[in-house]
Amino acid sequence: MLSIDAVRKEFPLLAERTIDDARVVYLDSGNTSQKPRRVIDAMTEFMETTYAPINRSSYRLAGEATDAYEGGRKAVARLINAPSADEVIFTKNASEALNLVAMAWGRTNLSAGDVVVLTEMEHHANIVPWQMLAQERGIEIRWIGLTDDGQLDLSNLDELLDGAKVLAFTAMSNVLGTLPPTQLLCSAAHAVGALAVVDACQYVPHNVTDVQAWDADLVAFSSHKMCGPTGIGMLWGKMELLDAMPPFLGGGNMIDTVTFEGFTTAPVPAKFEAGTPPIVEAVGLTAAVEFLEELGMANVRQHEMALTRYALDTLNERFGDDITIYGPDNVEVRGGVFSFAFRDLHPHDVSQVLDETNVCVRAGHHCAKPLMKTLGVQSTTRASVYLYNDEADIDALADGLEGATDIFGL
Amino acid sequence: MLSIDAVRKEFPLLAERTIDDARVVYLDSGNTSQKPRRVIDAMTEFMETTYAPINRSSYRLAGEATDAYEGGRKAVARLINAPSADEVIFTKNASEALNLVAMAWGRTNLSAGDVVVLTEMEHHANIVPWQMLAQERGIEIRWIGLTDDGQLDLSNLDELLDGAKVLAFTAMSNVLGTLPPTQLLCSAAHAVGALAVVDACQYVPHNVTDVQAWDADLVAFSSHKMCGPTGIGMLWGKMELLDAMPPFLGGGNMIDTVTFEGFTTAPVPAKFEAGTPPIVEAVGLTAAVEFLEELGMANVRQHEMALTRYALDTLNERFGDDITIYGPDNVEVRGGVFSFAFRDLHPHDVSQVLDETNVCVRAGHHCAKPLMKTLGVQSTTRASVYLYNDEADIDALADGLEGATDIFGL
Amino acid sequence: MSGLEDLYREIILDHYRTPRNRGELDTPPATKVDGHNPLCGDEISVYLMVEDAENGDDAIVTDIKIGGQGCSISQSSASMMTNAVIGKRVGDVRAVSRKFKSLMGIENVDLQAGDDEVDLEDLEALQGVVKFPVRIKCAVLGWNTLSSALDEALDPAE
Amino acid sequence: MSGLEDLYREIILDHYRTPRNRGELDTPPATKVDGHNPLCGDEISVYLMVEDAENGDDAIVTDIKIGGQGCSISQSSASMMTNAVIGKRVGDVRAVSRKFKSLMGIENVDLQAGDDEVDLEDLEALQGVVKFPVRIKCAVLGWNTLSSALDEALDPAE
Ligand SMILES: Cc1ncc(COP(=O)(O)O)c(C=O)c1O
Ligand SMILES: Cc1ncc(COP(=O)(O)O)c(C=O)c1O
Repeated sequence: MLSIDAVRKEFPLLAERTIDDARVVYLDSGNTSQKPRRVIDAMTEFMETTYAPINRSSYRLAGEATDAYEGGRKAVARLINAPSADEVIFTKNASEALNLVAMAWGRTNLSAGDVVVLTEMEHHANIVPWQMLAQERGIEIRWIGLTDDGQLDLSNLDELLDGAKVLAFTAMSNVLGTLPPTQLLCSAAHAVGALAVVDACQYVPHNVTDVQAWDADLVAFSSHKMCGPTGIGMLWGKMELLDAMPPFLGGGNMIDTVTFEGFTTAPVPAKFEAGTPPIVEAVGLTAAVEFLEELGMANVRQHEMALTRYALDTLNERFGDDITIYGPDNVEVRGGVFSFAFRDLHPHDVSQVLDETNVCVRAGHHCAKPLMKTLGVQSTTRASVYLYNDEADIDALADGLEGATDIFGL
Repeated sequence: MLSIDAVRKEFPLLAERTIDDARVVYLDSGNTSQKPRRVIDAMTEFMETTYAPINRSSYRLAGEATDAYEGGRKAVARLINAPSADEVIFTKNASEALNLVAMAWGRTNLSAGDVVVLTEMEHHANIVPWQMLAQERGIEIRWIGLTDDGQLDLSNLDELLDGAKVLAFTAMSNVLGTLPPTQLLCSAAHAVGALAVVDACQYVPHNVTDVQAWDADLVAFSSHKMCGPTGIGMLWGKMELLDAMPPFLGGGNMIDTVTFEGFTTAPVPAKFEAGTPPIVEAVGLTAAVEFLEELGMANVRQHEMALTRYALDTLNERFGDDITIYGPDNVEVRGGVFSFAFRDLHPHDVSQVLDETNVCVRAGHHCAKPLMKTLGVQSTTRASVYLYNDEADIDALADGLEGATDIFGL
Repeated sequence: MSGLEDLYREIILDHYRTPRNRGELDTPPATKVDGHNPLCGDEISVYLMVEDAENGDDAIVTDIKIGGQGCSISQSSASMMTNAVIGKRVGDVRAVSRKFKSLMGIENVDLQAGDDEVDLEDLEALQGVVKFPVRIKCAVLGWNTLSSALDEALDPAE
Repeated sequence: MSGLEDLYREIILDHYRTPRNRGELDTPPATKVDGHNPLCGDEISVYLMVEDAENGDDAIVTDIKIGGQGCSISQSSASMMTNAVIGKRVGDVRAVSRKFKSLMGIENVDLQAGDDEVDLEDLEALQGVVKFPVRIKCAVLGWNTLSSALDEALDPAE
């Protein structure tokens, strides 16, 4: 198990920052995570001692920098059990990775009438790129619906997948916490010859990830949600797919040669990394992966399962009918993301009142407006936990909620 | 004038890093620049005390982070004299900015047979996106050639621009150092109703930039070349143009609303910033801009002009016919980038020998292969200076070259 | 709890609990425009009646009603807005709007001569919002929607 | 200057100054493949004669010539390569190639049983290159081009 006191000491903002003389109770990690000391230090030290261009210059300093950057690829490959580090492409965030898939793979392989299947609990990042493609070339989008407890309704999966070319789905909902059966969905997609695209933004930071066990085709995720820096995201893909895809952005580094007449592309991963990449960020990400590996992702998951159980029980016991928590109750099929409605209060006001005791949660549609429609709400309040949260944080959330009605007197 | 001793002390890598017990003579800033202490510190401090999501959550910490991120936009707008900070879009690098232009503006406004005019000294980042568009929809690319001394040959400009829809050009060549007449080119473009797109990657870090005086339409540049962090680039554009352009990448933050049926877009700049942006990077960039403002860009340019004169004279005097330096000799129309051929030595070998005395230069085609063709070479050795370089660095370069033939005995 | 009290002044909570001019108007003759906050999904509908629209800035806002849902800030701001504009000249409504947006710290507001003297009355109570960038969008949601409604009412052809 | 001496061993400079097997072969019967290094623009042409191509791994490399330009590392590596492959079985050439690439620290080289015993001879001198990631690409340029040439020579239909 994790020792949260020890873990939290590694996060300067959580250990030292105060607002109104009190510590910050950070419950917004589904949005973005805090950064441990060693990630900050790795970036600092790299900029102080080793910063140089990568892949372009041949002096020793540039060699050191190139090795450090490529080290990030290896670390990420290890974390998700990718067969080869060359299959890891660095993007600016997960959204770029998903756009890359929709644009580079989609433009090549999809035409009018082709079917892409999504789920009703996708993040906008896994919806809008496909809708842009739909605008451009008239593909059809079908949606996997939800059961009452916020799981995917797979009863008509065969029907939805019939004739589909792509199944793109989240491995964990950023609103409901739901963990869909990733392996099953990948194999269902393959059974009809469809591509299996996984949005693993919320999954990789919190679980043991094995892209080979999933047998996924393309997997997108973000550094900033897994203790790493902003400015870097990842697309992992099967080499033969990446190889066959045209480039996405054009420019330096992604070319084999350029003449006045045209260009040819470099091998993967360079083919998808136009321009100067996030060099310092890859170094910070390496430190983040090493941090996660030392804690052990199985331990992280175990800790969060226990905390999720505690949170669901605490909130339901203390607030009964005054609170509606969306998503499954079974912690085996959900992660530590709690979206809820509280009395008649608007989520913005709930979040504002919680902020008064430094409890940081998100209020809004969480970039999942179609899901809000399915839930029949305009927005929710969302608390989300990570490896540095403990029961005291959940208690602080509950205490904050306790005071909320006093103010509004509704 | 700049006091280089004082300036260099602010750059930890230059002040403190040693290889073989000697300091690093960094002459590869055309590639990427070193980072001053205050940029590193700003990023560190932000991650330690203020890191949070931006634009999404309403607690105070998120408010602080949002203000810090938006502060980056204001700083950049100031630096280039943009009319409004909302016209500054953060991308991952300059390459993404140029792809955005070619794809979002180009796909909307260009069709088969339309003409895009480039120059023979463009970086691949301002060539390949247009060639991708040419592949996709058959636009025609025309090239402005060069004079013998590496300036743009504008003798047939009218002819080249005849019927053109876009003129996209670099404000400073990353190979020759040439500074084309930006204002003249923008007005020539506008005279035929063409869009004026400026690749200002090499210009903004080294000169006083005034996008309004240029009357440019869209201008791309990169943080990492101007003392700022990697992972963030900029596109500035006239608001009415940006307003009329469709989005580029889809996802969170760039939407107004999303339904199962489709989406509408947020106002500029959010429209072009899908997903979690480079938050920490924007904070570092703010510090970089403040650093440049304190030094004064006019002083930076003056220092580099003097250093350029010194470099051209030193190299020519010491090596005579053994060296060929490409580009103009007049420092009024060139910056501190020196590409050269040295005796019969291959640039890789020159760079390797220089590395032995820690002189860091780049050898290769510098992401400008068409220009190499025009110059009639396969590659060059390139030394490039910045605000932290001085005459001693140039002397070190010359000393290093002195030893080069000994080894190869050619 | 000073920050919170500064934000949720009693007058704001009063407008939130008992919103003024809630409801609908028949369209036509009224103009209806929907607005929403892309960050949280809040939605608002502004129903606007303008008399003598052809008079431009001298036309009169004779009635306004608010529909939709939102948080205490967006709802109270819209409620106070209705009080501040009913019966006013369009030119004066625009001045209040500019003054209020500049109170909210919105940049690029083209303040005009005379705007200084505009009295925001109850709306002054919303100034605590400035400290919360995300909530500023809530406070101005009604006002931005009203702007569109005014444009549409004065130039229905557009 | 220890690092540099380690890189530019005398044998390397010798192959650079006096490259072996430079020139061209008639195509056909020879196979010609061009390779280049995307990072620096260096180009190389490999002309390859294989006898009894239908024998696959048992076919014999009877002649090889090198054209193009490059730095001391790419040129000397290609020159040494020609010496290492002339007269050898295709299967043995592939083994040398694997062994050399693994010496260069290239990952994903599928070393096979027996590769251990391959003697790289002069090519061992290139091991100093490993410390310079960008130069590794120079050292293997000729070898990658040779690989393509072998594939083409053995299966011209492809
Ligand atoms: C002139 C020019 N344009 C574009 C670029 C591309 O910039 P980035 O690598 O930041 O995308 C560079 C730098 O590599 C450059 O020098
Ligand atoms: C499920 C999911 N997908 C995609 C994203 C987008 O990630 P990013 O903002 O890093 O592009 C997020 C996070 O915002 C997410 O939670």
